[in-house]
Amino acid sequence: MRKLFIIIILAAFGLMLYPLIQSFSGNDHLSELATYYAQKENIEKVNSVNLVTAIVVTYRGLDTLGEVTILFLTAAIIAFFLKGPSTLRTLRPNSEIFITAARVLVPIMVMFGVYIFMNGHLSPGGGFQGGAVIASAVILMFLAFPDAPFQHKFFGFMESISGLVFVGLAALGALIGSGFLDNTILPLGTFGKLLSAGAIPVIYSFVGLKVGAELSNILNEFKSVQSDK
Amino acid sequence: MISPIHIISIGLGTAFALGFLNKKSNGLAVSLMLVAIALMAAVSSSWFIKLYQGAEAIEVYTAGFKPPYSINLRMGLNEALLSSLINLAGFLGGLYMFKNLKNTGKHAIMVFLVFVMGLNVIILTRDAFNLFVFMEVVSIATAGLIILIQDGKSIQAGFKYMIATGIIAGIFLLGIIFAYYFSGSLNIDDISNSNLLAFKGGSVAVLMIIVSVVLELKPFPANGWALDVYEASDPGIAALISAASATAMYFVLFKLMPIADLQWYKIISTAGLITFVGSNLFGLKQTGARRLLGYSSIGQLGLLMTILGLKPFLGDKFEYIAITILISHYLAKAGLFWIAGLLKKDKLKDWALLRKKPLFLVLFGTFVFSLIGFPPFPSFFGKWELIMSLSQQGLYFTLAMILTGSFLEGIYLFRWLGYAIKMESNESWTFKLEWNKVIPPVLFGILVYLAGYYSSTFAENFNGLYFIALAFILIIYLLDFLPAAVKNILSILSLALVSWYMLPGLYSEDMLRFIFTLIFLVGGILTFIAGFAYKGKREGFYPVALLMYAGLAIIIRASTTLEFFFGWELMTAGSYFLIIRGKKSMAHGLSYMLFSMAGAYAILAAFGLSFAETASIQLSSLAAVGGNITVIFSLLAIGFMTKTASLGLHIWLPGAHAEAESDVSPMVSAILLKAGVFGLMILMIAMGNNPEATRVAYVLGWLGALTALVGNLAAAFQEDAKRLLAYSSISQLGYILFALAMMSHLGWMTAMVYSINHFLYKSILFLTIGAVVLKVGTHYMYKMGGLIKNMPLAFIAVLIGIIALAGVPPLSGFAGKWLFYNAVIDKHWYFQGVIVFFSGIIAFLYLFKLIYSVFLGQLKDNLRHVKDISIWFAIPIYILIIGLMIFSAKPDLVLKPLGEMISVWYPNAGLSWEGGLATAPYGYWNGTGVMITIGIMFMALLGWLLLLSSKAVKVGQFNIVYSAEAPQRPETTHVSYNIYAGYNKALGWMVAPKITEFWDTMSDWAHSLAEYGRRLYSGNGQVYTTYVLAYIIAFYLIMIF
Amino acid sequence: MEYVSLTIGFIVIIAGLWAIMTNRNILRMIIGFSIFDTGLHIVIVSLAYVKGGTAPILDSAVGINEAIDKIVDPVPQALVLTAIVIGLGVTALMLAYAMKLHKEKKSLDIMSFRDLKW
Amino acid sequence: MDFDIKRLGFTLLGLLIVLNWGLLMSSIMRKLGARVAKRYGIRWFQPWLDLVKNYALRSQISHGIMFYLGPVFRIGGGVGLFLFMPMIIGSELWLNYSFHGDLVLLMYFQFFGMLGMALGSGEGGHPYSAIGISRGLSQFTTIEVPMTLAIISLAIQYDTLSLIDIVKAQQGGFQNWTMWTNPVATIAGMFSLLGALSHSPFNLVKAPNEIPIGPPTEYHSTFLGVLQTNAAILHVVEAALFMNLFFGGATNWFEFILKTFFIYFWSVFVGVVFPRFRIEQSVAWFLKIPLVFGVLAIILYM
Amino acid sequence: MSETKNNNKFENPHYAKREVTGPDGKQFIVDPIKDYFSDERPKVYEPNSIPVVEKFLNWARAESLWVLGFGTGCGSIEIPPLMTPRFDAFRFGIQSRPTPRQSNVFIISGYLAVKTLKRVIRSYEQMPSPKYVLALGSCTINGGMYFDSYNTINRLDHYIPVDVYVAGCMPRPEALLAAFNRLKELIKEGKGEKANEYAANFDWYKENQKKIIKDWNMPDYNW
Repeated sequence: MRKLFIIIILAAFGLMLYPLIQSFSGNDHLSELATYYAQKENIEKVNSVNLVTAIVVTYRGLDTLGEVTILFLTAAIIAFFLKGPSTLRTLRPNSEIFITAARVLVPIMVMFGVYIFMNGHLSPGGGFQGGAVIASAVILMFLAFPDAPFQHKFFGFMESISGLVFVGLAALGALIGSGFLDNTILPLGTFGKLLSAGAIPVIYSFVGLKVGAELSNILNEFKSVQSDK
Repeated sequence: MISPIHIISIGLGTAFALGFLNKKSNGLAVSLMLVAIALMAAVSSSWFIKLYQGAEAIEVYTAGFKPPYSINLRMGLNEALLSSLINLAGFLGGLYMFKNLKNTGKHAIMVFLVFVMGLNVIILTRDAFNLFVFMEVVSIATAGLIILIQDGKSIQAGFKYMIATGIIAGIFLLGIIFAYYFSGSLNIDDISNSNLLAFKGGSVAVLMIIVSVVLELKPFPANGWALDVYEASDPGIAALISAASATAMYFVLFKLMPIADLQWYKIISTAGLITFVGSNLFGLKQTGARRLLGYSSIGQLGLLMTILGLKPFLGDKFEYIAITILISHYLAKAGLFWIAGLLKKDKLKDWALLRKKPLFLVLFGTFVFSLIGFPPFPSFFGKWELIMSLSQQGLYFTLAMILTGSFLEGIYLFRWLGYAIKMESNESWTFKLEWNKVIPPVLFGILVYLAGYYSSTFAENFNGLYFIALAFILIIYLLDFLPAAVKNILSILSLALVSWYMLPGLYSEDMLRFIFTLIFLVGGILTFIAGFAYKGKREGFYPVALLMYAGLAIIIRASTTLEFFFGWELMTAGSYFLIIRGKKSMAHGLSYMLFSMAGAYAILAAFGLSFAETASIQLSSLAAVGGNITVIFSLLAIGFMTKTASLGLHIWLPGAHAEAESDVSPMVSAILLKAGVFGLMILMIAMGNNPEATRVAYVLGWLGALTALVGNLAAAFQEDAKRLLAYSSISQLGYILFALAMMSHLGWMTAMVYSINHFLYKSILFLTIGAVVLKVGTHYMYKMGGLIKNMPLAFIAVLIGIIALAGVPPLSGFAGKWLFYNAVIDKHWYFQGVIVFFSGIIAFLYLFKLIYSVFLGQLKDNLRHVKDISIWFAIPIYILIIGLMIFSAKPDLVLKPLGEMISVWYPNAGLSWEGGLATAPYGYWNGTGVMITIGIMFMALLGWLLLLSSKAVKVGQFNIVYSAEAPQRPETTHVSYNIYAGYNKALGWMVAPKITEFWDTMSDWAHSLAEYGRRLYSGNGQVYTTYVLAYIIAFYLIMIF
Repeated sequence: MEYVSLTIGFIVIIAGLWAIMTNRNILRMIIGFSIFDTGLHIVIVSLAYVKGGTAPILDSAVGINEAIDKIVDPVPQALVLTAIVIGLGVTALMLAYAMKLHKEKKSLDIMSFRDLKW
Repeated sequence: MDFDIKRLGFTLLGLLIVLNWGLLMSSIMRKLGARVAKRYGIRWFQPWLDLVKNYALRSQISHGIMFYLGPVFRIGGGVGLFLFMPMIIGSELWLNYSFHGDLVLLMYFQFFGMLGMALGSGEGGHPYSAIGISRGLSQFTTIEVPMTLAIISLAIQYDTLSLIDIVKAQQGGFQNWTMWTNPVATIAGMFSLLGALSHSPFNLVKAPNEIPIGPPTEYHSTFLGVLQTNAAILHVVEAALFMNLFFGGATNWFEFILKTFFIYFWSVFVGVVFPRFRIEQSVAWFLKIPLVFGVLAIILYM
Repeated sequence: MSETKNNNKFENPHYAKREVTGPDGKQFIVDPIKDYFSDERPKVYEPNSIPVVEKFLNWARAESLWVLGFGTGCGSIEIPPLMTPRFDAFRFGIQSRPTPRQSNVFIISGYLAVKTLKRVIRSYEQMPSPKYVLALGSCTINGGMYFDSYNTINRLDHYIPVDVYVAGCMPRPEALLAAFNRLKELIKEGKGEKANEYAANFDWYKENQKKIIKDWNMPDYNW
């Protein structure tokens, strides 16, 4: 009975979505907004090769700030939410192959993550992606070395400092630039080079660090709900 | 000026920086958070001040690009106001939860800070996607704050909240992205400019955006999750969610509404109405404070939603209405949640504990009254404007539903207030007060008064002087620690001062108002004199009594319907508190309040309708009403008749008057009821002799007659002396209603004479009986008896009172009867007249019972040594008796000016005077002559009897012939209980409590409806998601049809 | 092509909702949410597609001057990035909730958590 | 008000006549009753003897001030009613003090004595008194309803509430009496009279065999004398009221005596024939048949 | 009185002293006999000082004898016929009254049990003065056939003063009428002053009364 009701509701929901498909006609050209972003003179104002990054960090930088905040919030909430005595569990010892592979892979993954966020304005990727890769390195660590100590303070510090730098740079834009999150507070550099696009790579790097730290923290909190001892 | 964008930098920067702190410095962390929020508040409020002084709204562009290319924030007057409010709530909320946050640690502090910051951005941002992001920020922060107390219930509530808002957010995102697709921009202004509604897909996108914001406002019935959140989260958090989040979300809806069209406004207003009525209905069955507050919050949001939906109809009034009601809700709800947190008791009935901290009881009352829209709170003025505008637009259904919803809300809130004031509480447990938890509610309590005053300055033709009276009452309240006598003197002086200012002017200008002022204020002074009999502090009595008198004075002074209504509501509030002071008057106070509220709403609606027709709120403009005259006058009559307790609307009165304190009973009976009479007179003057109005008056006439009959019959069967007098009041007011409804010179004359007389003798009787009750400690007449020997003063007072009341010549009551006959025959209302006459004779039954059972018959064992009534009661009683005697001996002193006054409206068929001899169209009467004749005769006969039997032996109470036996006990010899059994057998069916049963049934139905309805909220989070989705579908269906 | 992806996006959304509303197991509900989010993301990306367009990254394939004609809409791509992260955050928090709820009643059935009602 | 010694003199004389006529009338009525029972009955002067004896009794007790005042109120009611009642039409002086008030005053002044008596006997503290009073008041409420209807009907008919004017309008032959011009109202009024004089079947108030003897149980000697005096006056005055209302009033004392006798006789006549009603029965009865006549009286003249 | 009789088994508990609490919380003693009854003693009332007036009043008293309708014994069956057409006592100004307050004549109709005596005394004392007693039948004179009964009295005039005795067992109504006539004569002669006699010899009567009535339980004089 309930399921029938749900089916009816979902069917109605589907019907509701139908006009959206009906009115959808595909795009032959960019929208007005995108056209603006893709215009040469405007690209040069930001000087970022990756237009998505330009949008994410500059044009819609406030969204990104919110996004970072959400991760930050999640980490904070989980931190105090999952606090408390951990329950015991027993683990099989990890296989030698796994441990060895992790030893090899973790530094590479971290480096790869750093690469991704540092080149966010040049190639696909950016702070979030890089941060996620770093966090996957951390999770690999957790799996391979369950007993290894987690550097709480370090990650917390990283998180805070990168957040502060982000906000600081953003506020700096409002103070000395033409607006909050203005990337022109740093020299725009040469189009297509690593040190270009003004503050974008800096901001994105710190976003990457922050995301990496936050995700690691979250993972750690989940992990520490159970312990081996 | 600091750019508003720095609200974000301050908030986030501090939040991020808090991560540096270690565990030990949690206190520092909270302080930092408070500093940050204070800074945010400083920024927003400085903008508010600047903008209020007339500066232009500013736009903040991020990244240095103009919108829509980048995200822009707007700081306008509204934004500045709302973000200031949010920051204020955030600051005080943070302060309130200081310890809580400190114990949970820096992470919680961060979350709290980000929550406040996120709300600010929600207010400021003009970008749809940014809005989405920060709504998510806020909703995640909320999910985090809910579990701050970490008990099972809050975790469940949080999870339900997450899944519901998860789906809502998804739909919102879908709407935004399609809006972007169709309009090519994410800026809200651009989206509203591109005509999305022109095609189906666009409409669906708009639907998705609007409906998800609506869902964030917790519309009925897709709001089960929200209720759980209110119930389970920490009260401090619930306060923020209710005050700050709701404010922000409301503004979001306001911001987004331009993308929709008129049809959407209508849908929103309907959704709001359903929410308002539905959730207030379900609130009826709640027993837990916080869940109740949840229902109330949701109801208020529904009301706000309705107002938003009515924006196209309200025109430029919209902002005033919305802001006043929003602010009332904001202050009151936050305050209530905070108090709930202080008390730590969730059961409504446990709130009696609050009595131990009178300050909080006052705050609680303040918040409740401000929620319901009583003066002087902002929502009063908001609701007033709302009703005026609605009726101007002809939106009668909406008007009716809004009043219904408010009424339902009133039921549970006042019941709750009643519990707090009166419920038995035998717990020794008291609650601790910490300064940080006291400041926020106190501050909000003060703010709500200030906001009320400020709102009033916007109201047209509203005399701000009235607030001086309120300020004086406040001072009296602050002096509550003084002994009662001092406060009594102050109160008397204040009334005397007001009388001194009001009376002389009125005497020459307006006799009608003069007389009522005399009754209200001089009566007030006299009843206050009786207050000297009370020892101790009498906490809380004087402010509320003065509040009632202030209301009465304002009613007299009022020249506009707004002022009148203002005074009316003040009086209602004051008298409510007076009534509920009685020992067992919790239920009676509630029913009084409910009838009064319903009556007030009827009056409000009528004023609205009249305003719609005449476009004027002058009281005199009522006379110009033409079209809806029957409806308007009926509504007004019903409204006023709730105060005069006419048949059907009377059930509150007996209990309320009977259980009230001894000097309160005359206040509420002899004085307060006259307010209804005054209202009726204003109404009738306005009605004139319009044929439509005459029809209403005809019905009123019958109603008055039946009220008189039933009231008197019921009084005859009472065993409780004060209840008897209360029923007597009902019937006396029935006479007055009848006489007024005659709408003729003599009829009005009768009504005025009755009003004056009723004031005199009912004051005398209630004061005396009250004083006697104080002495003998029971209300029940059969437990008294034979008190004449102990209380001669009281006996004489009652004797004179009942002779006057019965209308036996030569006392003044006869004046009313005589006029009444002439008026009835003149008006040709014979049958009604006979009913009234019949009831007049029935009065003898209860009057005899009153005086006999109390003062005559057998004196009881335990009352052998009682003393006469307190001198402080005797003074006003005998002053009144002197007044009564003067009126009796020289009725022309009063009747002549009355006749002149009434000639203004009804010039014909008055009395003609020849010395003391009055000649009416049918009869003649010389009050003075009768008095003298009877006086001489009586003295002669008394002398004769004295001559014959002066040597009679005084005997004891058992020296009676008792069939050759002697009585054994006074209790078994005193015939009093159910003394009119035979009469009851014959006519008792007329007073079977059918009307009470009727209202009880109504109440049962409402509660059963609420009981069954609220099962909708099954507690299953999954089901709630179904509701959410179904709600969206319902919107869609409404949209396409 | 874009129709297909849009429709698939919608279907995934509905599938996600179905999962949320019919599975009483909380973990399955959370998975439902992920599916629902994924559907949203697919829809967003489908809307960004411009016929014959390529990624909005200016490199040798797409010059700075011809960007307007050759790239797909970068805005939804930026938005979807944000949406994904938000989804991640919500999912993480929900999982934390799930753990706590399980700890409380040793059950993951949503029907066991009905202490608050009416 | 100017003091008028002549008027006072005539009024007192009138009072004396009324008192003696009242006593005589009661003895005649009792004698008639006795003759119906085939007894010789009391001597015609017995009421005077009883009165003198009661005044002459030596010992009195008093239950208190109100007990004392009760009879004063009671007789005040009777005498007052007399004072405000025009006795003999045609003579200015026999109109007593009726220029002070009209019919309404008379109707309400009836309560004066009742109330006083109720209070007085109430203070006596005797349960029977209270029971009697409760019955009396109960019955009285409904007795007055047909009476009021009749009076209103008359007021409509004669367009006045002044008793003098009503009587004057009936002058000029007995065909002008209200009895003929408004028979329905007369019937209603006469039903009401039955109750007002509280003879059987409406004598449950005193109910000698049940609650001996109702309100005056505790009254004796002088007090009882006063009450008896009042009863004599009151019966005549009540009858005079009905005479004035329905039977053309009186232009001289002979007419007065004749008419009041027959009016009083009506209630005695009914009383001899019918047994006693219980209180709820009498209350209900007055709200049935007399009420219908009263309503009819108004409808006919509306 | 009641203080000494506290242990009396005839004590009426309702007249025992009791402690009650007033509405103001104070406790006090209520002594019903003292508090609820007048303790005044009867008075001797002087006749009117003007003989003519007194004569006139006596005539009125004699011609208006109101009888208390209280049947104390079997003889009361003879009283109702008095009012029937056959005897028609109304002729003589005799009528029956239900309350002692309004009666002048007390007919003690036959044997008097001690229990009834108490009621008789009370009723007699409640009658206003001047009052008269007719004692009916031989039982009131010497106890009659109950002369040795344990609970009837033998001589009525030890307890209340008697104006006229009517002998016989039982006397017929005619005898009663004759007694009334005799009483009238006595009154007219100014000899109907037995009430004053009772007041004057009050102590003696009380002593007699209390000697025989064990459960006295009432004030000395019942006003």
